[in-house]
Amino acid sequence: ACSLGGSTDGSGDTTGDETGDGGGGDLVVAGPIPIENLDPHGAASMDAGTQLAARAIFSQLLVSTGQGEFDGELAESWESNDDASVWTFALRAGVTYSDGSPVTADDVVASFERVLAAEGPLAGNFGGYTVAAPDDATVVFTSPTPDAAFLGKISSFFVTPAGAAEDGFFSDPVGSGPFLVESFEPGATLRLSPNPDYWDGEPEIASLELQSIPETAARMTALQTGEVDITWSMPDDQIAELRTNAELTVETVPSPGVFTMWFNSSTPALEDPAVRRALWQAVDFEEIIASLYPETGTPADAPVSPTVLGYAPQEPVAYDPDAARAALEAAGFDFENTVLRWQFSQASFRNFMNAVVSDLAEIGVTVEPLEKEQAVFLEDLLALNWDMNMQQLGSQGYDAATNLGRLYTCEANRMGYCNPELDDLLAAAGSTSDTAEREDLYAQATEIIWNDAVGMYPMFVETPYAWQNRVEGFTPVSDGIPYFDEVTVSGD
Amino acid sequence: MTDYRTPAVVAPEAPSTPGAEQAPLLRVEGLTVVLSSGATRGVVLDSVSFSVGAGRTTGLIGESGSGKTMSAMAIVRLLPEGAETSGRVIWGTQDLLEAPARRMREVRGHEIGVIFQDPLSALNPLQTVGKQIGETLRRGGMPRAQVRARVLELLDRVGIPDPEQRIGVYPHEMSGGMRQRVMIATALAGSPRLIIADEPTTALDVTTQARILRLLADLRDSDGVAMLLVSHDLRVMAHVADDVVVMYAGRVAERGRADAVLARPRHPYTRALANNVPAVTTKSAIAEPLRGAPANPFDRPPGCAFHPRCPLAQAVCRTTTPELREVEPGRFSACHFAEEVGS
Amino acid sequence: MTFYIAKRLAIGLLTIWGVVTAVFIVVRMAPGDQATVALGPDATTAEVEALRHSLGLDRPVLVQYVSYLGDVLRLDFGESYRFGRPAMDAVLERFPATITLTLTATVIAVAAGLLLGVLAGRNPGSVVDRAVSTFTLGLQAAPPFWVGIMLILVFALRLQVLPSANGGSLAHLVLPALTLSIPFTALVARMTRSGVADAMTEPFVQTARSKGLTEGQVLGGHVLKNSLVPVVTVVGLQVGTLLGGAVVIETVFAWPGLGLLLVGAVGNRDYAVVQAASVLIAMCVVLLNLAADVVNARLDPRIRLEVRR
Amino acid sequence: MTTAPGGASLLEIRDLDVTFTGPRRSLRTPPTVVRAVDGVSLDVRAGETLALVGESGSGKSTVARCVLGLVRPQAGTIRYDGRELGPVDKRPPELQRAVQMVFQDPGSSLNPRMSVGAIIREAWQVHPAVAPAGDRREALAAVLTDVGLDPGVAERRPSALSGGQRQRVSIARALALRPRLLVCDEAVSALDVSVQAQILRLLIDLQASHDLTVLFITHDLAVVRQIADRVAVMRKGELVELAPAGELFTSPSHPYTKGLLAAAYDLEGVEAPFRETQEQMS
Amino acid sequence: MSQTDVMVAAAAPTGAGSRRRRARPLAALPYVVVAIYLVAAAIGPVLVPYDPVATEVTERLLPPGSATASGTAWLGTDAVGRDVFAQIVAGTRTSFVIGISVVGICGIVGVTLGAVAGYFRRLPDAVVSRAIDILMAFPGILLAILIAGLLDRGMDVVILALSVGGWVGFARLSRSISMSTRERDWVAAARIMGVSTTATLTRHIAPFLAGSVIALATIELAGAILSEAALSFLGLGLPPDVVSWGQTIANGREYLGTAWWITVFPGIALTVLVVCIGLIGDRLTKRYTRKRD
Ligand SMILES: Nc1ncnc2c1ncn2[C@@H]1O[C@H](COP(=O)(O)OP(=O)(O)OP(=O)(O)O)[C@@H](O)[C@H]1O
Ligand SMILES: Nc1ncnc2c1ncn2[C@@H]1O[C@H](COP(=O)(O)OP(=O)(O)OP(=O)(O)O)[C@@H](O)[C@H]1O
Ligand SMILES: [Mg+2]
Ligand SMILES: [Mg+2]
Repeated sequence: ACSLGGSTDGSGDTTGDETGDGGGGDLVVAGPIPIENLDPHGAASMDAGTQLAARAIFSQLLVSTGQGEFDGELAESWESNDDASVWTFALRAGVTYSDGSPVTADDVVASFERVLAAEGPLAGNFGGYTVAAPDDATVVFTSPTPDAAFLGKISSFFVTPAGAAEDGFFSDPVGSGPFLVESFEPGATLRLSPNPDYWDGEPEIASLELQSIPETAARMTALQTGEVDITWSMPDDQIAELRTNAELTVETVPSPGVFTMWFNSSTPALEDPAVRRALWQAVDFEEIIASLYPETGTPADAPVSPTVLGYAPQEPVAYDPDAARAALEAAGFDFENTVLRWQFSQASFRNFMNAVVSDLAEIGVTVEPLEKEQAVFLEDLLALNWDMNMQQLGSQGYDAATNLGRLYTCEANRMGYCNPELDDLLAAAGSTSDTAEREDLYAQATEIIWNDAVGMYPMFVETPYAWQNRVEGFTPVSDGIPYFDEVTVSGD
Repeated sequence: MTDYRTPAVVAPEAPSTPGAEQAPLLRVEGLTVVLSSGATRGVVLDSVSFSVGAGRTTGLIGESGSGKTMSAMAIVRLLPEGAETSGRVIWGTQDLLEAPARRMREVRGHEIGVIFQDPLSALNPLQTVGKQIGETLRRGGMPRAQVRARVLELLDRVGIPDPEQRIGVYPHEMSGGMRQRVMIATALAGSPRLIIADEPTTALDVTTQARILRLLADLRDSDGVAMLLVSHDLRVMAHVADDVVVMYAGRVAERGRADAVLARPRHPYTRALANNVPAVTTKSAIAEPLRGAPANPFDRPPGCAFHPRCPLAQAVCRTTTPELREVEPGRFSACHFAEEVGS
Repeated sequence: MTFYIAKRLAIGLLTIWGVVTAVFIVVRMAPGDQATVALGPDATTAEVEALRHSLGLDRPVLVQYVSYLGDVLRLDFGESYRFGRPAMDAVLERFPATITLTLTATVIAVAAGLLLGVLAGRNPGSVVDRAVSTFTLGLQAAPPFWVGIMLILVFALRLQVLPSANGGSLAHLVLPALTLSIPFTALVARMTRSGVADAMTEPFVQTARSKGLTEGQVLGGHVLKNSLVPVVTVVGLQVGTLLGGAVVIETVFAWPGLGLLLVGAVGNRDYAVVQAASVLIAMCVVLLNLAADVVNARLDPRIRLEVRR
Repeated sequence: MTTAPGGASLLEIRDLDVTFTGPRRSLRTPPTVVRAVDGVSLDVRAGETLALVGESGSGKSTVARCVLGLVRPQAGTIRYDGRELGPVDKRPPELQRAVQMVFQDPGSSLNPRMSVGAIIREAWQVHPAVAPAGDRREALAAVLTDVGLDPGVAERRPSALSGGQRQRVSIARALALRPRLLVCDEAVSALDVSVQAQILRLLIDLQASHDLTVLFITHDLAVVRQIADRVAVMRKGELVELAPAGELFTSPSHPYTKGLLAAAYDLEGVEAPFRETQEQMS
Repeated sequence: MSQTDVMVAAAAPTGAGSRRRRARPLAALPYVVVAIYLVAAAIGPVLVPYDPVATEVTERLLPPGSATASGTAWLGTDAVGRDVFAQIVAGTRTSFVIGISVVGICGIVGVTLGAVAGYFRRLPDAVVSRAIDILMAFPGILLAILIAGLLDRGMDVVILALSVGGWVGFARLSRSISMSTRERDWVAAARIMGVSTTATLTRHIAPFLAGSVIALATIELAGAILSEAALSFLGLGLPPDVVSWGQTIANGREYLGTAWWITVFPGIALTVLVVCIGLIGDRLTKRYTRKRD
C-alpha cells in the first residue's frame, strides 16, 4: 500500500465500508476550506477549518442560533450586569472530557487566558477582559468597557482542558465534543469517531471524515460519485447541475454574509456622498445577481443580513444610469482623470467585479479592478491604499456589534469615513444589554451608513449545502460551519 | 629493413597475376554506391572492382574522400542509411549484396571481421574492453567462462600486457595503440577468414604504428587470414600490401601488385602520390607538389576525374572517362595514357 | 569519489545557505506579514502593531536574519503559527505524500518517455519519429490543470472508475500521477530521442553491427545506455522541480503535498513553514543533482566526477 | 635553409615547467598532477626552422602554447628578442603581433561564421600599426596571393574551402601581422599527402620571402626531414635531444631518438619504390 | 617552382555545405500557422473588436454558435457573457507579448551571464554557477507568488515573475557552449592576435550560441505562455482587464463540465501554437546542432 502521511487506518476509501459499532454508517464530509490546525485558541482560531473541527471535538459555552439568540452548551445559564460589562456563566454539571475528567470552571479560565495570550484574531474581541472562577461551576468575565455583543463573541470560544497549553496536546487532543480524533493530516483529512461519553448523547454514525477539497471540479465530482456525503459552499453554476441529480438534496440557507463594497471616503473623488450614491445607482445589481448568483444571492437592503441582530431594512437603491450620470456631473466628478482602484482578493468575486466594472464603464467611470493576494489585500486594506474595496462580510455571533460597531467608527477608520453621530449611536448600542434598544440604535446607524453610501451593499449571501439522500438528520447552518452529531447515514 | 608482405609474393619468381591462379576469397565486381544527402545525389563509388585472395593482403589507397571506407563497408553492408548499392560482392559462392539479413549477421564478425578507422569512437565507451571483445562469441552462445578464456587469449595475442587486469578496463583508460589492439582483438574474436582494416594506424605515432603493422602481418601469416587494408599512407601500403587498389574520386585508378604499382605507376595520380611521400632519409621530395585539391565524388569532373590536376591531361581526358584496362599482365590502369606514365 | 561527494555536499550547503537567505529576503520584502494575515480583515491597526511587536517582526531585518540563521544552524526552523507546531514537523508530514506522487509520476514518465524516445530515435526522420515528436510536443503543450480537470471529468465523473480527490489509496494516486507525468514524459521522450538518434550515428554502433548483432541487440546493448546521461540529468532536475512545483496539480486533486503547503504558507505569511519547506526542497534538489551526477558517473566511466566551478 | 645554424637566438626558453592538476580521487590521495613540460630550455635562432618532435602527449603543444602565452607556466622564462613574453593579453602590441601561430585542425582554426576577408582584416583592426595604409582590399588580395590563394576566396566562408585552402588562410592571417616567429603546431598533419606537400612547399617559400623564424611542431619525422634546420626531441615533458637535422637523422645520440628513428626507418625500408619514381621525375 | 603554381582555383565545397532537405509539403505548415497567429496578434483586435471590460451577464455561458445582441458567438460566451472567439483573438497578443518578452529578457540575461561564465571561468563562473544552483534549488512558485504580491498585478509583473527563474536554462546552455567554443582554435587565434575580450566574445563566441539559443527560445516561448496560464490558474496572473489565453482557460475551469467551450478553444489555440513553435524549434535544434563540431 502507499504510505501517505500519517494515515492510521489502512483503508482510505471509506464509502460503503461499514464498521460494526454505532451502526449509523460512515460519513465523509468535504469542506472547501482546509483544516490546518486543531487549536481553537491560537492564530487559526477564526479559520472556518479550525472552527469546523473544533465544533466536532470541543464544546462551546454557548452557540448562537441567530439574531441574538443562544443555546447553552457547557453553560447552563448566563447573565450580565446592567452596562453589559460583567458576564457570569453557570456551568452544566457532569460534563466530562473524553478521558473521563470533568470539565471545570478552571478549564474555562485557562482556555480563555490561552486565547488572550495567543493574540490571535479571537483575542481581538476581548481586549482588556479578565476572567475568574469563583467556584467550580461559575465563570465570570469582566470587561473594562460595556460590551453588549459579548455573547456573540464568546460563541466562537471553545473550552479545552487546562492541559492544552502543553506541547503536543493538539496532536491527540482531548475534548468534550461529540467526536474523538482518530487521525489528522493537517490540510487534508481529519478522521473522527463518536465520543461515547458526549454529554448530549453519543453520535450515531460510526465514523466521520472531514476532508478538504478546495478545487470545485474535484469536490463536485466527489459528491456526484458518492465519494463524499456532504459538502457546501458551491458556486452557483454548479448548484443547478447538482439539483438534477436525484440522489442529492440541495438546500441554501441565509447566512450572515453580505457583499460589502466600501468606498474610501478619504479619496478626494469619493468624498461626496452624492458621488458614492450615484456610483451605486449606476450598477444594475439586480440583473447581475440574477445572472451570476441565481441560487445564493438576494438583493440586499441593509449592510448586515437579516440573520443578524441589528438588521434594519432600507429603501433599495434603484438602478438608474442616467440619474447616476447626471448626479456625478452635478457633483463635478472628473470622468476623464479619475481611475478608481478597486481591490479584492478572492478569485470567486472576479465575475461579479467584471460585471460591475462594466456597468460603471457604461456611464463613463473608469475603475481598475485589482485582484490582490490576501496578505497584500489586508495590508492595503488597513493602510486605506484603495479607492473601492470588495469583501464578503459576516457578523460574528450574528450581532451587528461585531460588524457595524467594530468597523464603522472614526477610530477604526476602515473606510476613511468618520461621522461623530454614527460613533455615538454605535457606542450606545454596544453598551446596553437591552435588545430592543440595541435594535433601534442599529437601525438609526444603518440608515446613516446606507444613505451616506459608506459602501455599496448589493447582495445577501446564502450558503448552499448538498448532501446524499442517504444522509439523515443533517441541518444546514447559516454560518457554513455545520455540526454532525445528529447525522446518520443509512446503509445502501 | 623489415618487410611484412606475404613471403611467397616477395619472391621474384612468383606469378605476376596475383589472385588469378586460384579463385579469390572475395570478389567485388562493378560495385556502385549512390548516396543522397538532401537534394544532391552522389555516385560515391562508380563500378569498383577488385578481389582479395585467400591469405593475401589487398590495400586500398587514395586521398581522403576517395571512397576507400565506402568500398570496404559496402562488403559487409554497413553503409550509411539511404545508400543505394549495386554490383556484386562474391563471398565464397554467394553475392553478399543479395544475402538475407540473417546470413549477413553470420558473415559479420564470424567470417569477416572489421577494424574501424578511429579506435576511440569505434569502441563503446561504456563497456569494458573484455565485454566488447567477447560480444560476438557470447551472442553466438559460448559459455561465459569459455568466452573469458578466449578473450584473455586474444588480448595476449594482440600483445596487450597483463590481460587479466586489462580485461575489465574501459577504452578511454587505454592509449591509442592499445585501443587499436583491442579493436583488432574484437575483429579476430569470431575467427574470421577476412579482416577489413580501415586505416588501422592513421591516428598513431610512428612507434606504435610499426608495432600494429607487425601484429597484423603476424596474424595473417600464422592464421592465414586475408586482409583488406585501407590506408592513405603509401609507406604503410608498401610495407604490408601484396596487391593494391588505387582509388580516385570513387573510381579505381589503378590496380595490381603492390611493389609494381608503387615502383612503376601506370597512372599519373599514383605517380604523383608516390612522388609526394616525404622521406625520412633524404630531404628532397617536395619540389613539385601535386596541384589542386582532391576530387569530391559529389562533384566529379566530367571525363577523367583526375584531369584538372593531371600534368598529362589532353582534350580527350576532359570528355571521355577512361576504362580500367589491363595495361600489362596483372596491372590495370584507368588512364588514357597509361603507357606514357610508366616509361 | 568520496572527495568529490564531500566537496559537492559542501557546495550544496552553500547553495542551501543561499536559498535560506534568498527566501528570507524575498519573504520579508513581500507586503503584508504574519500579523496582518493572522488577525484578518477585522483587526485594527493597533492590534496588528501589538502582535507584530510581540512576534519580533518590528526588529531590524538584519537582526531578524541573524537570529533566524542562528536558529537554522541549530536545525530549529521555528514554530508555524498556522499549524501551531514546529514548522519542520508540518513540512515533513507532507513530505511522504509529495514523494509518493513525484516518484510515481517519475516512474511513469521515465518508462513511457524511454519507450517513446527509443521508438523515435532509432529511426530519426522516419514517420514514427515525426509522429512521436509531434505527439510529445502536444503533451508538453497541454496546460496541466486543464488535463487534470479533464481526467477528473472523464475517469471520475463519467466513467466512475477512479476517485477524484485527496490521498489515501493507490487508486487516488493514479490521476494526479498521470497528470503530473504528462509533460515530464514528453521531456524524457524528447531527451531520449535525441540521445538515441545521436548514439545511432556513433561509430561504435557500426562496430556492434559488424559483430553480427541484431538491431535489437545493438539498440539494447550499445545505443540505449549511451544516450542516458542527459536523460538522467534532466530527470534529476525535474524531480527536484516537482517536489515543490506541483502546486497546480496538487490543487486540482486536493493532494496534500509540499507545493500546496508552500503556497498556503506564503499566502498566510507563515514564514517558518515557507523557510522550512524551502530548505527541505533545496536539500532535495542538491541531493538529487548529486545523485544524478553519481548515477551518470556509474553509467559512463568517462565522466570524471569533477566539481563544477 | 635560409640561415646557417648559429645565428642569434630570437626566442629563449629557460627551465620551462608546466603542470596540470587533475581531479582528486579521494580525500586522502592528492590530486593527480600531470607534468606536461618539465624543465625545458630551448633557443630558436633567428631565421631558422626548429622542429619539435616527440610522441603524443610528450608536451610539444604545451611548449607552443606557453610561447604564445595561452598557458601560464609554473616556472621558467620565455624571452623574445631579449624581452619577456608574458600571458597573451598582457603583451605589448608589438610582441603580440611578432609571434603568430598556425594550428593543426584546419576545420577549427578559422571562425566558420566569418568570411576569409573578415578573418584577415580582423588582424589589421587590432593592430592598426601594421595595417596597410590606403586600400586594404588590395593588401588583402596581396596577402592571399602570397599564400597561393585566388583573391576571390576573400568573400567565402571557411566551410566553402578545402582543408588545404583553409590552412593557407590560417597562414595568411598570421602573415598579415608580419610576425617574425611563426609557430606551427602539427600544421600539416591533418592533410592529405598531396596537399601536405603543397603546404610544406609554401612554408619553405614564405620563410625565405618573409624572413620568418619557424617553430615547427610535428610527430612526423619525414616531414621534419624535409624542412627542419635543427630538431628538438621531447619525451614525457623533457627535452632529450637537440641537434642539427642532418646530424640527428644520421647519428642520433639519445636512445629514445634512436628508437624513434628506428621505427621510422622501419617503414622507410620499403620506400625504395617511390624513390624510383621520384628519381624519374627529377 | 614558386607557390603561384600551386595556386588553387575555387574548389567545390565539401559535402556538408550543399546538403538540403527534400521539400515536404507539410514542412511549411508550422511556419504558416505561427504566421497566422502573429497576424492575429498584430491586427486581430482590429478585425475582431473585443472590450475586456464590457460584460453582458444575461448572455453568459452561451454555447458556440449562439446568437447574441451583438452578433453570433461562434465559439460561445464566457461566464460574464463575453465572446470567447474575440477573447482568443485578443489573448493572442497578450500571450505573444508575454512569451516574447520573457524569452527576450531571459535570453539576453541568460546568454550574457552564461557566455561570460563559460568564457572567463574562475570567479565569474563560480558566481554565475552558484546563482544558478540557488535558483534551481529555490521553489519557483515562491518567487512567482512573491513577485505577484510585491507589485501591482499587471503584464509587466507576470513577465518579471516568469523571467526571474527563466534565464537559468539559457545560462546553462550558453555556458556550456561558450566553454567548449573557447577551446576552439579560432578563439586562441584571436587571443594571440590580441583581439579584445569583448570583441572575442561577440565575434568569436556569441555567433555559435545563436543556433542553440534560438532553438531553446522557441521551447521557452511555449513554456512562458503555458506558465502564464498556470499563474492565472493560481490567481496570480494578469489583472482581470487584460485578456490572455491563460486567463480565459483559468476562468473557465469551473465550467469544464457545463461550458466546455470556454477552456477548450483557447486550450486548442494554445496547444496548436505550442506544437507549431515546438516543431520549428525542433527543426532549428536539428539544423544548429547537427554540425556543431
Ligand atoms: N554518411 C555519409 N553520408 C553522405 N556522404 C558520405 C557519408 N560518408 C561518406 N560520405 C561521402 O562519401 C565519399 C567517400 O567517403 P569515404 O569515407 O569512403 O572516403 P575515404 O576514402 O574513406 O576517406 P578518408 O580517408 O577520409 O576516410 C566522400 O565524398 C564522403 O564525403
Ligand atoms: N588543459 C590541460 N589540462 C590537463 N592536462 C593537459 C592539458 N593540456 C595538456 N595536458 C596534458 O599534458 C600533456 C602534454 O600534452 P601536449 O598536448 O603538450 O602533448 P603533445 O606532445 O602536443 O601531444 P600530441 O602529439 O598528442 O598533440 C599530456 O599528458 C596532456 O594530457
Ligand atoms: Mg575512410
Ligand atoms: Mg599537440
